[in-house]
Amino acid sequence: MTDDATFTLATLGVLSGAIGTYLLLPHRRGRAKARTLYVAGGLFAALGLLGFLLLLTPPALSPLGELVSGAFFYVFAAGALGCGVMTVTSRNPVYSALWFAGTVIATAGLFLLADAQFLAAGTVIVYAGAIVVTFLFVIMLAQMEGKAVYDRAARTPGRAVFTSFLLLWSLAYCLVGLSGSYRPDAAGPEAAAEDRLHPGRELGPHFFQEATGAGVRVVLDKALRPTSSLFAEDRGDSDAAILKPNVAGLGEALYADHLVTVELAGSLLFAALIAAVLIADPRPTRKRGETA
Amino acid sequence: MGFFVDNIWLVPACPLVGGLFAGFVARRVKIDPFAPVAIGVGLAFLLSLAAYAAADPEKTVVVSRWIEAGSFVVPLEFRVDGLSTLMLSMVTFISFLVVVFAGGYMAGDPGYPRFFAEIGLFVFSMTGLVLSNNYVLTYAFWEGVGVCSYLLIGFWYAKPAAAAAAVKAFLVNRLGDIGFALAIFWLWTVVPNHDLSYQNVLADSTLQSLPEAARWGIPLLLFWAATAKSAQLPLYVWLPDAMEGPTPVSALIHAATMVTAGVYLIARSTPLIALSPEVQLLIATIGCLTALLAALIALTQNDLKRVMAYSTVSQLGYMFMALGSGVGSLARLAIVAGMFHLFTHAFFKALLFLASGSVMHSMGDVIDMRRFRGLRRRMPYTCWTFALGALALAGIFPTAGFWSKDEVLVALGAAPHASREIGFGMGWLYGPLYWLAMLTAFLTAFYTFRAFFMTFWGPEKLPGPDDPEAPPAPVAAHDHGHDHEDHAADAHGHGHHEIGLESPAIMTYPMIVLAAGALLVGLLFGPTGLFEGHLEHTLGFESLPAAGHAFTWTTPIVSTIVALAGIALAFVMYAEPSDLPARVAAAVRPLYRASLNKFHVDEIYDGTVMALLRGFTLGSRIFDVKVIGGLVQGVANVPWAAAKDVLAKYQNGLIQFYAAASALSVAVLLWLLLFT
Amino acid sequence: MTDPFSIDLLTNYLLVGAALFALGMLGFVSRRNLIVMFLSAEMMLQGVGLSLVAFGRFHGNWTGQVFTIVILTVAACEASIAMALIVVLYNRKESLDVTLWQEVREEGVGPTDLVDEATQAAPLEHEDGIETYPTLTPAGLEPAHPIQPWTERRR
Amino acid sequence: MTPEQAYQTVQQTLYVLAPEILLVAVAIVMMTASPFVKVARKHWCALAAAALAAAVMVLSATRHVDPDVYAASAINDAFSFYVRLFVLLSGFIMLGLAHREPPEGRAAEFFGSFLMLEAGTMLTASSNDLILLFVGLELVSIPTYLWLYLSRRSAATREATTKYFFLSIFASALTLYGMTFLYGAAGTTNLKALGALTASSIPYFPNMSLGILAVVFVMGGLCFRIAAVPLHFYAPDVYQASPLPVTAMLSWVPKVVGSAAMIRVLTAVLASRQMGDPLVHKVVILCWIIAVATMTLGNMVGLLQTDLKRLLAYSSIAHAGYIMVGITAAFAGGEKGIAFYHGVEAVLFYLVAYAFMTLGAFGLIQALQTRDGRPATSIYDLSGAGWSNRIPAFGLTICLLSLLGFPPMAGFLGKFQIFSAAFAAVEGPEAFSLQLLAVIGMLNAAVGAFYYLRIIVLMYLGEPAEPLTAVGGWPVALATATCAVMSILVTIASEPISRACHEAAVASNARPAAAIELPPPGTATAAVAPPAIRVARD
Repeated sequence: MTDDATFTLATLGVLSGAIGTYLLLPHRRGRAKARTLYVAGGLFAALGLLGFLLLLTPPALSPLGELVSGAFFYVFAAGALGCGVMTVTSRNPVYSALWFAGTVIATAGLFLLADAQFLAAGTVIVYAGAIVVTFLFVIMLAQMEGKAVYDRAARTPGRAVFTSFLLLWSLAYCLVGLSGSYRPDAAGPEAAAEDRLHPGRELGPHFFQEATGAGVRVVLDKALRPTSSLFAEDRGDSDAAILKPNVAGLGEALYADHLVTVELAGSLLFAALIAAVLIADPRPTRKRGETA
Repeated sequence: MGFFVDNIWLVPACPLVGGLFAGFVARRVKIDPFAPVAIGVGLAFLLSLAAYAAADPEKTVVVSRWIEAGSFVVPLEFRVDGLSTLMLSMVTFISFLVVVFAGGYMAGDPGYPRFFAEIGLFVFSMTGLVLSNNYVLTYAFWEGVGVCSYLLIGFWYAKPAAAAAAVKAFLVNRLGDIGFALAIFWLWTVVPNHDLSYQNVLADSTLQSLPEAARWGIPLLLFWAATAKSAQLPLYVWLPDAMEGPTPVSALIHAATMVTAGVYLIARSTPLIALSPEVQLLIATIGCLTALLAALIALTQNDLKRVMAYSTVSQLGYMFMALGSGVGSLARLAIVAGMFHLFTHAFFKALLFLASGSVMHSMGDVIDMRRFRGLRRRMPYTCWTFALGALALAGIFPTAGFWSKDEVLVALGAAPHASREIGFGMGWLYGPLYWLAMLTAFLTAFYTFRAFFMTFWGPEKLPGPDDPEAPPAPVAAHDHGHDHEDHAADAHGHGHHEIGLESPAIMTYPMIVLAAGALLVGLLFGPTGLFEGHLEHTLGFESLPAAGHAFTWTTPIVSTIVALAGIALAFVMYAEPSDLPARVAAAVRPLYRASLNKFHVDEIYDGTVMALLRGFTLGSRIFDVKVIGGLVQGVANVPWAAAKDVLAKYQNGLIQFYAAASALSVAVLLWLLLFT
Repeated sequence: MTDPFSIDLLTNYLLVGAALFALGMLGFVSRRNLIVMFLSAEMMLQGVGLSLVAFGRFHGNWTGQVFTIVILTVAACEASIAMALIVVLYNRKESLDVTLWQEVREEGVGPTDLVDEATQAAPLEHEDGIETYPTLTPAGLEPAHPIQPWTERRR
Repeated sequence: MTPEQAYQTVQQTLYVLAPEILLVAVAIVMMTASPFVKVARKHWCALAAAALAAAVMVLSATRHVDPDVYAASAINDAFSFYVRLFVLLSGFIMLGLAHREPPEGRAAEFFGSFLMLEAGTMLTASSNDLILLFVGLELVSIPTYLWLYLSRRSAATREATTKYFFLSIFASALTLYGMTFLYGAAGTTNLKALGALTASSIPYFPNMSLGILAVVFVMGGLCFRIAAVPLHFYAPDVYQASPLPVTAMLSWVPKVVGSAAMIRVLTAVLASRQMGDPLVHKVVILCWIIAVATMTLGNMVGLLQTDLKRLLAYSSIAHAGYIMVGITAAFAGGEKGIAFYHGVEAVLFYLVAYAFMTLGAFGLIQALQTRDGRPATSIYDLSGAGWSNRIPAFGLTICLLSLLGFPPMAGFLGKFQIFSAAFAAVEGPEAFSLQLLAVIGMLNAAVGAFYYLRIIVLMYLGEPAEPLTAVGGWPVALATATCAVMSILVTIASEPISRACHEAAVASNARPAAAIELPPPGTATAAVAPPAIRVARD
């Protein structure tokens, strides 16, 4: 795809997505919107989503494995974004929470496709399993009477849509250019630099092997240890990199390279626990008559 | 002698110790707070004399390494050269006399110890400012004197006018400080080794290597700073209001010493300023316009102290005129002229203020000249010392003012020629400035003697409650229901003694000493070359061109005639109140007879010249209040209004609005960075 | 043979991550329900996590995943505090509306006019829109009441 | 790297982080023990102080441990040592101010979370890894929520906690997104390695837009911590609604965390590039805008305030602007690094000065109570205090003069260094914009002087309000006296502090050993220009 076409597509996609989302969002003052508006909004949002998906680079048609994983990528991406839009636009917080669970599950699917199986499971358990469920309880407790006016009214939807889609457009613009900038069609000295970043060669412990200067190599050898690599050291006969077993590799990375971080994250959880308990504690904090 | 010079830090230290002692300890150990400050300042004066004798352009004394932060090194270093010792002696001498005077004047005021503590602090800051050998150190003391001035103007803080005047003075001075700070930063970036000491900045090699923009930019910024501290157009507005402070403060800070700090700064930086004749012309022009404007305003003031305040502004304008005329070969002459006028002005203006204070003291805090008259019999010392001061201010031979004003005018008169020598095209503008300065000299003589005659001449009259000019009802500042001893009344609270007596000896002696100074210092230092000879010992002076100027008779003769004309006119108009012709005739019968047609002349004068003058004065007043005051007020109001009407609106307390505004800003910033 | 995780695939992941981030931001600034706001913030973190995992996979190290796990931990911490806080806030005002918490603000700036909004809000029942298809209606819907439910909820 | 080396690195990292781990451990013990044992508040406070003292000792004992900077996730350079030391010392002052703040039953949690947020601050300063740094940031945030809410439960604190919490998670998300791109650009989270890679001839910010994304989002998130525009909004409301000791903490701890993180994550990583570099150029523009907007907003809205805490909040925003001026100068530093050092050094020095002046000001306001036991809230409460409470008012005057930037107070020297760093940052055509920044800063300082002055004027020249009583006992007196005295001493005895700042600034930019072997810049860099600087697609 040419740059111009990408640009136009990105702009159109983001624009129609913005229009769609705006139409789907609750009214600023909580007025009911006509059904046609919702239909139009849904259409525009779907169009925007479609345009956005077209922006993505399609997978290779062969081998079949890649095609299948590519197809799944589209399914999960569309799912995540669609559920995301619904989370944001639903008038009922219960639905919002459920759609959010959908987003999480779709994201977990994307994690799976990126060879992050443990994280996929972890995300679903933590988010969909714990956070969403508890929040559902809170919503149910808080809103037994049904949808409240503040759920049917959005705060400055126009400005919010403008903000986030301006951001999305800028981001998309940068990120689409990212892939284009690595295309190996450049010549001259830049090609040499680019080669290092060419797909497939920059991976693993040999990531920076073509790096100029021994100094950088020393730095990289220290910074990127074998424990932190996704790939097994031994490539065997094949040229392809072999991934380490997921949980074992991740565990190794967590407890060899990031031990202190993990421990301190644990203390963070403890602090949060105490904070939650104390904030929710209904007892009065001060004896009567005690002053500041 | 060497010991005193090496320990020159004692000069600021003595008043500081005295002030601290007066403020914190004196009451507890039952010592009059006046004593330690007087002793401290007196000691400082004696030490200054020692330093005066040993002035050397290269002599510096490092007291401590004050700031060392990376490449930013500011030692606490003092310079003992001609210029600084001159200022030092003058400052400490005048301060000593004023402290002695204040010992009588302030007696009985509830803030008595505080007053002397603040005076001690002021003398410390001022001597530090004069001595420091570094722009940053100068800046620090510059701020210090600003604070002391603020504290002393607001000394009677219960009086709303005093509090307002104090704030006004501080704000206007802060405005000027920005210019100084900018100049320092600029210098810091351009001088070698980031060394801001005078010997480095003012060295020839540094000056040669300055970038083009800095050659005029830094002098301009320094002058900006000077306009605020030395009350020049457009930042002079604070000085007349500063008269809300006690009279000794007005005499010391707002006439003789602090306000000359700007002049000192410009004189000190002359090698730098001489790089740009355009800035010099600007300095002279601003000085001249200030002098003229202030003199015009002074014509119609009825408040004796305000007359003196405007007169101070006007005379400071004279000094800047002198400094500004130092183009080309005149540089050295100009500094000598400017500093000489500063020097003599300190004597006679301090004298005039003290005399005014004496009058005020005696009249029970009444200072409106329409409410008293003919005091020369009751207050002979005050009268005759005032007369001497007035003569000096008018510039009558052989008083101090004659010699210094003459030098200023000579420098100004020679400036067009000197400009032509260095090929400065706009130099002809100095010609008109010279004649405007002459006009100012006439006005000066006139308003000074108007004040003199209105106060001391004519039939005797004392302020009384049935006076038509008296304020309708006494304003009481006591209505804030508490009786804390530290809160003074609106007038300074010394006991209400009988009105119309001569001041006590502790007040008259300093006036007599100053009067002697006003009479003699010009004669002693001017024609003898002592003054110029002393300034020779100043850093960077030898590199300035010195043109031997031919002595001409024109300027002194013209200026004397002009001044005499002013005095005569004042006499004709004000020596007698028109509603009491008989007594006036008795008092000055020969003169009265000689001008039989006076009534007629008066009418003509009133119809033409005075109307014109009134118009001018009114215009100046309007300019002062509306344009300048409005400008200052406006500048102050813009941020306030912008904050209130625009920025504060966004603090609406709504979390989502905050998040949305932040997100929008981030998105816009990202967009800006990506696509520009 | 090259690694299948190419730069193009990385870009795809990053784009999806960016879209999730932006959508989360949209929800955070436009929805007034405290819980939906929090969920939107978590959606932003989902976008971050997706980008991190993709970058990690692209560069061939675990760091991205480790970072995501730490983010997950922090998200859990935040969730627990948010829950406690929201329950406390609800107990005070009987409402999850974030707009109610704007008592502290600049002097002279008025609050957002809640009454005005409430009167203009659409009635609760029979609203047309995408949510009219059969759904699990929240239990305990009150019958018609002389006090409008949405004003009642503003106690 | 062999497993032995990895093991050794982890061990050394643990040594380096021993003070933090000690603090966290004591905090956990305190919080856990709290429901089971009954100990008086002052004993909990003493325990916290003892933990701080022990941490100081541990910190000095581990001074020599020096793990490999490219492998370890925490380092022990001069920057980390001095910042941590100062944070610990300022912890005593905050403890002194807050010693009576928590209710009896909550003291253990209160002081425990204080220790945690101290540990988080220190962690941020010593971390050499994006992940650890993020944990450090959160280790400050989460106890802060507790602090905001714990000591008093009123509608105001509830609202303040809500505001701070929601905006904080929003800011965290921004920071994280930026960190993602920082990691993605070079494939490592080790900050020194990131710095070395950016400095090297390899175009490791291959696509400049990745760098821009990283900087914009990280900066955006950290602006929340230091209360800079555009994420400053929370500050006035939260300050106003919180109890004074909490406000004092809020005005200082997040500022040092945010500044340390900015230096570690952004300036030190990017400073190896020159001003001519397009990325650095854009980053300087970004910081320039933030600095100007922050200073101007803080000072201008500050003019309107009559509420003391709100006024000091805007003052805090304005000071964040001055810090941003220093950060801008640090970015503009370039390869020669001279201005980088000036910038970072000035920021660090300013933080030291700021700690004393802001903690002192808040502490003294806290110490002055009206007769009905309410702390002074409006500036008019202080009216005439200069005569009725001479000593506290005098101390407050010193702190305010220092905030105002009055020579010879600490604030003056701090501002002077910041502005001179900006003045000297670069040469050539770009110098103008930075000098303009310094000029705008000075104008701002002049405007800002007014509202500090207003308090001083009121205290000395105002009609006396109802008399105030000084409360708080010796800890508050000692803490505030230290602040006031140090506000002057920092200038007079500036030498040790500025030497420490200088060492820290140099250390923060040091990329030892391996990076030395790099080919000289100019040879390879010129040949291998970043291939993908495609900002505009034309």
